[in-house]
Amino acid sequence: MFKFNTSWIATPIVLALLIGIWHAYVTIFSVSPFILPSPFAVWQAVLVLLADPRTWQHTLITLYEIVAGFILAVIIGIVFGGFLGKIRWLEQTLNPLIVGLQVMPKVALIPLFIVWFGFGVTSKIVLAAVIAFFPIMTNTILGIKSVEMGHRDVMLALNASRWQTFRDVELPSAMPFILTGMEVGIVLATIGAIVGEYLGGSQGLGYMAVATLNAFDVQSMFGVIFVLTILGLILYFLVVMLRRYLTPWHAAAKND
Amino acid sequence: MFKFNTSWIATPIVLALLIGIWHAYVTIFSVSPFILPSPFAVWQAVLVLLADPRTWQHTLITLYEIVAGFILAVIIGIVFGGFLGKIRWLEQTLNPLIVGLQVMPKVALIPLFIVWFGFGVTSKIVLAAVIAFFPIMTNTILGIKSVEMGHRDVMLALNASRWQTFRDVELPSAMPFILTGMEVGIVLATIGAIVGEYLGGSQGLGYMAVATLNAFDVQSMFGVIFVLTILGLILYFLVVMLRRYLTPWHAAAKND
Amino acid sequence: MSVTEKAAIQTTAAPTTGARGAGIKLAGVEQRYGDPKSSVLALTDVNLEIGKGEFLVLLGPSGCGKTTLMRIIAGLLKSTSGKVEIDGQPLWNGNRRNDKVMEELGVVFQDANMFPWLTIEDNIALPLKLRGVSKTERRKRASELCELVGIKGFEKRWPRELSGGMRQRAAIARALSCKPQILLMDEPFGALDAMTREQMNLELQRIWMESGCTVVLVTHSIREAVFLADRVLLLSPRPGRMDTLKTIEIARPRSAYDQSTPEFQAYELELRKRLDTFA
Amino acid sequence: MSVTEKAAIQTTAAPTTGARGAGIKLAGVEQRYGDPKSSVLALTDVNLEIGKGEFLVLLGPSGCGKTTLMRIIAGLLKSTSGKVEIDGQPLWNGNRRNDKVMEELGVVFQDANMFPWLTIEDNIALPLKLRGVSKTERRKRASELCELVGIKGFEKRWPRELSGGMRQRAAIARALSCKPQILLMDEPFGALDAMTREQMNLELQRIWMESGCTVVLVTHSIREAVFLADRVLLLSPRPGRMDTLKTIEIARPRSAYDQSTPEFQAYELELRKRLDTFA
Amino acid sequence: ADLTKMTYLTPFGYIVGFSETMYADTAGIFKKHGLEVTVEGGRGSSMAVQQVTAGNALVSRTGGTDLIKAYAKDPSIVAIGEIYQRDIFYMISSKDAPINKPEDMAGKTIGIVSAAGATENILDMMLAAKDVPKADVKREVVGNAPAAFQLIKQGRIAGFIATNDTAYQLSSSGEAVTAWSTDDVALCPGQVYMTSKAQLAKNKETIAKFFAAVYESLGEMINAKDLAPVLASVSGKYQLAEGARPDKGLAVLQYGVENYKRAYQEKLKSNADAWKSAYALMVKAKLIPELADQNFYDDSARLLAFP
Ligand SMILES: Nc1ncnc2c1ncn2[C@@H]1O[C@H](COP(=O)(O)OP(=O)(O)OP(=O)(O)O)[C@@H](O)[C@H]1O
Ligand SMILES: Nc1ncnc2c1ncn2[C@@H]1O[C@H](COP(=O)(O)OP(=O)(O)OP(=O)(O)O)[C@@H](O)[C@H]1O
Ligand SMILES: [Mg+2]
Ligand SMILES: [Mg+2]
Repeated sequence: MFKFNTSWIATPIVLALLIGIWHAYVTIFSVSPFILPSPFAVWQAVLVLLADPRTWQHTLITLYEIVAGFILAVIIGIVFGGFLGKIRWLEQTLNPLIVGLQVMPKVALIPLFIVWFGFGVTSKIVLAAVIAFFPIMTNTILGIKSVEMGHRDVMLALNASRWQTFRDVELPSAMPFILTGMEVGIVLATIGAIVGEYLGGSQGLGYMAVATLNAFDVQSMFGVIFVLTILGLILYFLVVMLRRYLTPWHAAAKND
Repeated sequence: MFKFNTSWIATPIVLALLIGIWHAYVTIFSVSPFILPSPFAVWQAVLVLLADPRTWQHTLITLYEIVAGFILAVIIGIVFGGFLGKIRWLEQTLNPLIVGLQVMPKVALIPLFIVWFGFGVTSKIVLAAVIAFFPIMTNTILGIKSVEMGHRDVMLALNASRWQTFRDVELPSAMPFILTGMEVGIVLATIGAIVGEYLGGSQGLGYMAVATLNAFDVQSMFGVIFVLTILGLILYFLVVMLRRYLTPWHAAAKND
Repeated sequence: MSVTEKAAIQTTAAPTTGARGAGIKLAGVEQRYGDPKSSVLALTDVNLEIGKGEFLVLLGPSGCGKTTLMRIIAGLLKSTSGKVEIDGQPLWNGNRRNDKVMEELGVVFQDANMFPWLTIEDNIALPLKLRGVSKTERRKRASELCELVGIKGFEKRWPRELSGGMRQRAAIARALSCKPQILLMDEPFGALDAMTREQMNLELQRIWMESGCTVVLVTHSIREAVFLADRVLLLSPRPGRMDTLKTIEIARPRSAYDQSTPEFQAYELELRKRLDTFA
Repeated sequence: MSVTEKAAIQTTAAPTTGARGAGIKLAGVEQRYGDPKSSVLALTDVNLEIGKGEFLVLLGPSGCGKTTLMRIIAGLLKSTSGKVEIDGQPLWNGNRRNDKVMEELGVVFQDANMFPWLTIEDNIALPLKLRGVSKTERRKRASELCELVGIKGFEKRWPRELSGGMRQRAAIARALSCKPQILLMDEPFGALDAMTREQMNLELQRIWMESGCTVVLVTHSIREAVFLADRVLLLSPRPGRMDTLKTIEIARPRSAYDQSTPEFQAYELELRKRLDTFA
Repeated sequence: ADLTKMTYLTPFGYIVGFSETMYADTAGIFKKHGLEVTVEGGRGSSMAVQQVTAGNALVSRTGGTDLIKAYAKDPSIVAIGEIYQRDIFYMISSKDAPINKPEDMAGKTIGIVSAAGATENILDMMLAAKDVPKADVKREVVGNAPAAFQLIKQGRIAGFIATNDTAYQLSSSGEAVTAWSTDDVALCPGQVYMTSKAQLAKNKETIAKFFAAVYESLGEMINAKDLAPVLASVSGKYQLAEGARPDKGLAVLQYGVENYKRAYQEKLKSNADAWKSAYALMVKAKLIPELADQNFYDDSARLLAFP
């Protein structure tokens, strides 16, 4: 990913193309700046934002919420996935509840979250964790179920304890799966934190996005969204890089 | 999943327990019904909703949006995942853009979506598809990369075309992975459709949820959310059932 | 042979070549696969005592249930009926395996089953890790074992960097790492070349004689069976039954030259003839 | 032998037992693994002509590069240097494989590589499916092939329901399904029991003689090599080089009894001696 | 002396329109009155009602019609003083096809800010006031943004109801808009302070101190010759949504201070006529049932502050 390769050239080209289309669309149809500002206006807004130290404060808060929520989701996801992957009746018992929690529109819970966790970062961390946890858990379960029979046999023959089997076989076997879940998870944690900020509190980039929208400053809003997207991308690629370090032996890691 | 087993007893028990805790919490702390109505009040609201034919109309619309968005996401996710899993430079080129699209808070795009696709179902279908597509694509790529080397060798030796290799080896190999992505995807499609309804238009359960909330009819809102959650659960378990039919040979399918 | 000798089998006292190894006792072992209604009988009526320190070889046509029997002895499969005792202790208490008994087993499978995320060294030392042996000690033992099985210098490699035969040798090293009392091997040398295979046979004989452990080995090679075995158990095809139990009375240690003795040839021919009748 | 005969090897005209099979020509083939800096030389200086319809057996110690050479001939690996020609046509045009040449190859791997999502029948008929043969025709052919390799009755099973040996037989059936001009087999019988193995050897000889295809087979068994081969190529260990190329002049068809002739024994001994010097 | 801690929740984030409390905080007026106020940014009426009843916030601010509607569900909340005495909503349409009165809306689609929210209520009340059947007007959620004007141009809607800010934004960006206050048709209490009855009983003195401070803050803003220092003080602590504008929101503040004048003169007094009118229209529009208990507002804390 970070070696020099064609994508270093191709991605910017595709990007430039898309920005070109955007610009042309705005110009040709003379789209109102209240709906879609031109790329240049957005870029201007980004520069203004980056020059403002408060943007950085908000960014740090959002970053903290995402990372904390994500780490929580990873820990809880692997622990739950580990148990549910091994204990079939527990999976079947809790699965509908977990899926229900996942499907349920969290907006309803925000007032409760605020009552429980306050207006600050905690409610957003919880929201990020709740949303990000699901794919990590699902993939952990899949990973554990996909352990090769031969590998299971070896551990059985060695009379390994459940914990040893988990640590030495199931977890590493499931690692490529878990990492894929984490790749989806970090994206969802980002969405979770932002939605949380959208719906309550007065800190973070998500709040900035609503605030600028409410001030009808659409180009600043797109600027905030740009910053958010970059933040999300950086986090995502950090998780992707983890793959190389955690599964150097896996084909999917080699091919990256 | 649909054989008689312990989970048919255990799940209701856990559920009853949770409802008990909810009721106790509401009663003991005398929580305002504006924040969290009692389970009985919510049940009452559900009954009222179910008796109203308009609820069913809204439900059908939401269902249509979710299913259409999900199907779109599955098709696009598998096609993209198929190409990106096989063509390394393309993956590297488009990946940052796709991740960016995923991380980007879609709320900003809703006004645009409405301008482009109108108030109706189309904008929600697009939103559902955009959100659900990502985990399906990611898992398709992982699945294709996880194809056994020996299996690749067989197809190579048979001088199979790229399409044949995809159809006969990569797709079936990746199927357990894709199904896991679809399990996450249907949940996200549900969220996408609902968020879309929340933010624009005047149809669907998501619209009902905001409308009841704005009318301070919190117990009806929880009722709507209950209906939504049940809808989401049904869809999710339909996707889970697909696993049996599509991968009868896979260990994870057998264990279900 | 066979049918007439069968009666004698049960009573034949197991020879006690070694001293330390544990004995195995199988009584009325039967294995069915599949759900009760449409089940397939894979193995039936296995009654066998394997002496402490004995070297028993399982021989038989493909699909006769050798792997199945091996898995039953290894505690990987609870036979649908019958009893297994190791060293006088039942292997199963109801549905729980007897942990103490399991400690004494080392198993080599038909596939190498190396863990791709561990280096060869760590793969070999895994059983030691599970028993809480320190890292330095594990390293030391792994490198000794690599030398023993002839893959010295590959300690730090990933399994995918080794050829199939080398991986199988690593699997043998792994099974030996805990100095098991009972070594169960399911066609361990199937993936090795002829030369290494002969070497490994000699090596195995030496290890077995030194350690005095009990060995049960599955093979397709009649020559290998005669060369290694105290007794050879021939299984008949589906459902697998004990067909012939032949004691090989060639003095130990046996060398490669013993293979050309008429005595050796006679054993080989006898077994081959019996095998041929299954066709 | 070997060193002195080596010069003669290049000029030895390949015998032309069959008529229809395609010939293979290797010139200066060399294979390095790993990135350019720290690469390992696995195989070097392979110059060989395999005649149309010839039966060539590759023999050599573990890790000497037999699989590597096989993969090069099968077009699965582009050798780091050297040329491969099939029937006068280069296998590679730059970095593209020559499709027409590939059509003539059938490959059996060391592992069965059955696709777990296809029944045995569908696994065997897969090559036919890729060539657009109709479903009924495929079914028919698959059932014939199952009978040929001795797994009749298992057509509708999943691969996981078969024993290792049965899966390998299915793999052979798969490779035969397209009636290839060149059959490449990497230790195809390693997982079979002795008896089936001998049967399969006879079967393979018959199929080969009937079809007149060219066969390249990797084995660990010297006996198998001598029994099947027109010529045996012995590879020396790392880096793999052509050590000995021995023509086996025993009349066809060969029967199991031929194995006990002094002539057969002499070939076997000669190869074994040479192999032993590699230790 | 020990400061009394309390939380105030704004209707929606930190915008210039809510600067009376933010300025009272940054100018140290709350402290002068013995209060330590945390000003949290809210997200609309439902959050205001929810957090006030939960006791997370002592006081919040919401629209009068919202309060009546919530009161109809659960009379545990109460208005305690008015801050804007006119409703802040405007009916916006294009000059080319203007909507000048409720009758013009019949058979058209009208944009609203949120489903069943304040704007939809006001729409219904306006229609009820002129006896236009509810069903004759289709509505779509378009949000509170000038962007909705684009939908008028596209012909997707005929007009929309939004806040005065939106109207101001559109006209100042040169769009050909027709905009009029909904109060002209449906008189309602504008923005009111509210709390729960339980908290009012328990913390009346704290609320009185809060009112006194807000009153002082309003006075300072209204009497200031130059509002720039006021804005600078507020935006020193609170990142105002309008802060990204070239004038940092000064024009919005100048415009907003006008709205404060009546509340300042009447010391946040509730306007009984507006409450009566709003209640009658809401009943007529079938937004609420007829209520026996119509004690929507309670001026006791205000009277304690301004005897
Ligand atoms: N898990 C299973 N489910 C159903 N049938 C099975 C299973 N495992 C083995 N069998 C059947 O049981 C019989 C014995 O199988 P087993 O693997 O023990 O044979 P084997 O002697 O080891 O064969 P090989 O020499 O080919 O490895 C075979 O007929 C096989 O088809
Ligand atoms: N992908 C690879 N990367 C690096 N080294 C490899 C790779 N494949 C094979 N080798 C090395 O090349 C050499 C030849 O390997 P190859 O698999 O061809 O041997 P072989 O003769 O088939 O052995 P065996 O009889 O054990 O199957 C070995 O030393 C092996 O370690
Ligand atoms: Mg077996
Ligand atoms: Mg090999």
